[in-house]
Amino acid sequence: MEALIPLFVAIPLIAAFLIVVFGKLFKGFHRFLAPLTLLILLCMAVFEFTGLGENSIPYAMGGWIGKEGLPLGIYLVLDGFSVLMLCIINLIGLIALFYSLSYIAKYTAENNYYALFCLIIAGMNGVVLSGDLFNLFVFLEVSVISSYALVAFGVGKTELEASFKYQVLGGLASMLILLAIGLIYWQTKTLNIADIRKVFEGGYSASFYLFVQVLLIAGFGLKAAIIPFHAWLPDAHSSAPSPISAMLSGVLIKAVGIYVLIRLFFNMFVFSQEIALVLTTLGAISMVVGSLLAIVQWDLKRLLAYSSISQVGYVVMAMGMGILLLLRGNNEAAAILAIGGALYHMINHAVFKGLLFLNAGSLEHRLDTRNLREMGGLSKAMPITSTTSFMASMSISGLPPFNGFFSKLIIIIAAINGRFYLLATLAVIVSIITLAYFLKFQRYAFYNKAAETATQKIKEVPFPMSFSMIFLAALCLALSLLAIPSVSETILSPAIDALIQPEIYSTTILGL
Amino acid sequence: MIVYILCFILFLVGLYGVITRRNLIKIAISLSIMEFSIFLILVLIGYIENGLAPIVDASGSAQIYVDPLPQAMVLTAIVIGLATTAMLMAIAIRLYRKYKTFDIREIKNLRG
Amino acid sequence: MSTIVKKVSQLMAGLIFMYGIYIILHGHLTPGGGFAGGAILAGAFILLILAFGSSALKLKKEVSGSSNTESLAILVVVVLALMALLLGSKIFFFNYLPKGEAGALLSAGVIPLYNIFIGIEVAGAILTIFLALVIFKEESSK
Amino acid sequence: MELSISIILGFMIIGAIYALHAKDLLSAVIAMGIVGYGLVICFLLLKAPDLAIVQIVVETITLVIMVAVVLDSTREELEVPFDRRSLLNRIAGFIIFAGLFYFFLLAIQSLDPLGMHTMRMADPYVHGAVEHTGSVNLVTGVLFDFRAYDTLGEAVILYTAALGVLTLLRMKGKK
Repeated sequence: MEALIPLFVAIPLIAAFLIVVFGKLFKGFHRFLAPLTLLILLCMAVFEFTGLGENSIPYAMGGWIGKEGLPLGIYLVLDGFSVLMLCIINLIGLIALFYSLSYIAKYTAENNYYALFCLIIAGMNGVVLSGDLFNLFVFLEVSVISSYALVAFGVGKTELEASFKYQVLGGLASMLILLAIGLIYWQTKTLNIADIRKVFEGGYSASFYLFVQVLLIAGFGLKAAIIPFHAWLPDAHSSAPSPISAMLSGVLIKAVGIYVLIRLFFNMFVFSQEIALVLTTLGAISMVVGSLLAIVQWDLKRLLAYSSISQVGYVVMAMGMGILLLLRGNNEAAAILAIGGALYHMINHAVFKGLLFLNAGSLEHRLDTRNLREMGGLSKAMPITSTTSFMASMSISGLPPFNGFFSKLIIIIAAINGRFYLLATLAVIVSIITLAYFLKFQRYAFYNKAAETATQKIKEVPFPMSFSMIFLAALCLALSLLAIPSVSETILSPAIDALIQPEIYSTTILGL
Repeated sequence: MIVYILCFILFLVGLYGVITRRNLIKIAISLSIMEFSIFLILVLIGYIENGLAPIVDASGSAQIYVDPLPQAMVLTAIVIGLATTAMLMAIAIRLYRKYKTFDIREIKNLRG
Repeated sequence: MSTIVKKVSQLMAGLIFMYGIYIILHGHLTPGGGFAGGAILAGAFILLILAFGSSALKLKKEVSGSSNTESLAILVVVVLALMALLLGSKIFFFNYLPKGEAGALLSAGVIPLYNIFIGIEVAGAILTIFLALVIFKEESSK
Repeated sequence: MELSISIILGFMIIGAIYALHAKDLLSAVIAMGIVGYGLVICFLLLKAPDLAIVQIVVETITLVIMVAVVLDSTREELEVPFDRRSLLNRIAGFIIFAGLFYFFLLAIQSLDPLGMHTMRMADPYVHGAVEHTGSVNLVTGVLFDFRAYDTLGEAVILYTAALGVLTLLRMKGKK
């Protein structure tokens, strides 16, 4: 059980190295090895998930077990929240990789693509598992540096420009994070997340605490593209190859941005009112502004990218609300509802945004354009793409019976229960705006009178691509089941418990 | 404390460069400068008055050594910095071949 | 470049190369280690390439060689780290070799092995980056 | 100690400002070298010889790469026009920087002054570390034994960068 934990990082690394060496010698080696790796990882993640339950398992790297409650080496921690993230990362990764099998065939240097894909997965798994602040930073860099290269994989003008912008802002974010880590080490003399919390519980100076938290919010906010730190996202996510867009929007901004923010603010810092307010406000602003910016886009993938900003805003806002409610102390049920809604929406967003980007990729694959004005009348020519994208659009705009409806509903109910009436109204309004711009996408791409393009010649995409889309669309329906209390009890509750009871997290590490 | 303040000034100089410069190479330089200032802050944190460099001498007598952990962190960060700079340079030279300039105002999507 | 430059850099590259190997092997005894030594090794190669120059075709062979070398070296590092996990101690990155006498060249368990392979990896990676830039410049200016 | 490092830092700041404002890109790159090599001297003064070696080598290689990129390009930088918008930007920037600086000052008030560092997590990395790891060089002991997992990540980052550069610099993107 715990011996599997380091393999989540080691296996994709080994696969990447093997692909670089042998990919040139044996044709088709990488097309076989990379999906196999992801499949193994997914099976391992599901196995860990079923066996874990409410526990949290620490793993001491190198066998360095601390003495007297002081950690010594690097700890990896597998708890309800991280195992949930592992499942999402490897699932979406597997689907995107399967989709790539035919999508990437038009590019050169395919084996580099698969190697970088394995590295990005290794980096994200490392981030999610890490229980050590600096180690988290190192693996974050692994995943973002490979994503810089993957964004510019097509080496055209727009890709290179987007990648440059992404690199500069990503580099800035890394510097802010590194500075914050340095300051935290200066104050607490330790890097272990649980141990840092122990030191902070013993007291801290308010100005230092606030400064570090602001640095971390700015740093990880840049990685997660919360407004006002979003400048790079529309470019990077729209110009990357579509499976990579699905990876970036679906899981990367969550694994290196939202996950880390949540982990640090719930399990490392002691809650503070100011920061919870800042998070809630930033989330609400991203939610509204992102959707308003999305509605005016004519480039399909830019529209999807802005909608990612908006949907991530929901998650951040619900998390901030959860902290505020926990601090208030008199309404824990609403707090649990808010946090659960945030996690649920995060999973849902990974699935339907991944699906939408894959749809956009199919359209681009057949039409060679991303401009909505140049599409039209494709519902007959590409039935699978059309149906799946309809399901994803309805899901993201929050129509029943799709999963997006339930997660948004939970967030709104939590807001009303917690007496955040303004936020609840905003969430409803943004949901309607979302519906508006996805109807625009549906109408212009599939149901409009055929534009200049001769639609007869356009065929449905090949099997790997259509299969991935169908799978994710089915998942969109299946995830609605999470709204049933007994199902969410087994799947979401361990993650929520891991967050709202930081003592569990601390004692399993420090009590060794 | 004065050294930490000077380090932070160096950090701000780098930040100023990233925000105001309009040249790909200069933006990369500014990022490197920010990195350098953080390296120095980290090593300063680990310094101990009258401490020795963290290499145990053969006699093995008990002595004060400076903190090796920030040094290990900085070593890691230096290599990360090299990786970032290399990637930035690769993109910069590629963009230069396309546009014959390093200036981001001449490059379509990078304005502002 | 002129003959003098070529001769001198040939001599210097040998010395730098020896120094890099020394730094790597003594990583656990003196300042330095895999990273510093590997970068020095790459420096020696870069000096030779700068002095002698080379055609893009020849450099392309070298770049695939250096890329393969670094992949294999880092693969060995991971395998060394996994060894303990597979051998039954269930610990990743366990220092399983005998520690020896502190201060001797052959001591500190697996640390010298890690140093050597990390050194090769770093040298290969830096050389790959440099060669890729040079090849790109030559090919795109045609 | 504090004084000598402050003086070197002063030179580094001047070098950095010059690097940002130099008209010629080559001199900007060289001025960045001043900052990097100044850092090497600081590392030596602060008893970090490992870092000094790595930094001097890495800085040299970075300079070689940067000079190689800059050499056969136009080195002139276009003038930044000065209008009302840029004036407003400057004022806003100045306020943000002053605020950041002020908060940094407030934040570090309560922290240990230079040289008064105590160890919590790092204590076992020094005391008794030689018996545990067998490495006389404590930094190597931390890098390759106590925190070897970090080092693996670091090597992977360099590997990723090399792979990324190879990917970015191929001549044709699509078949």
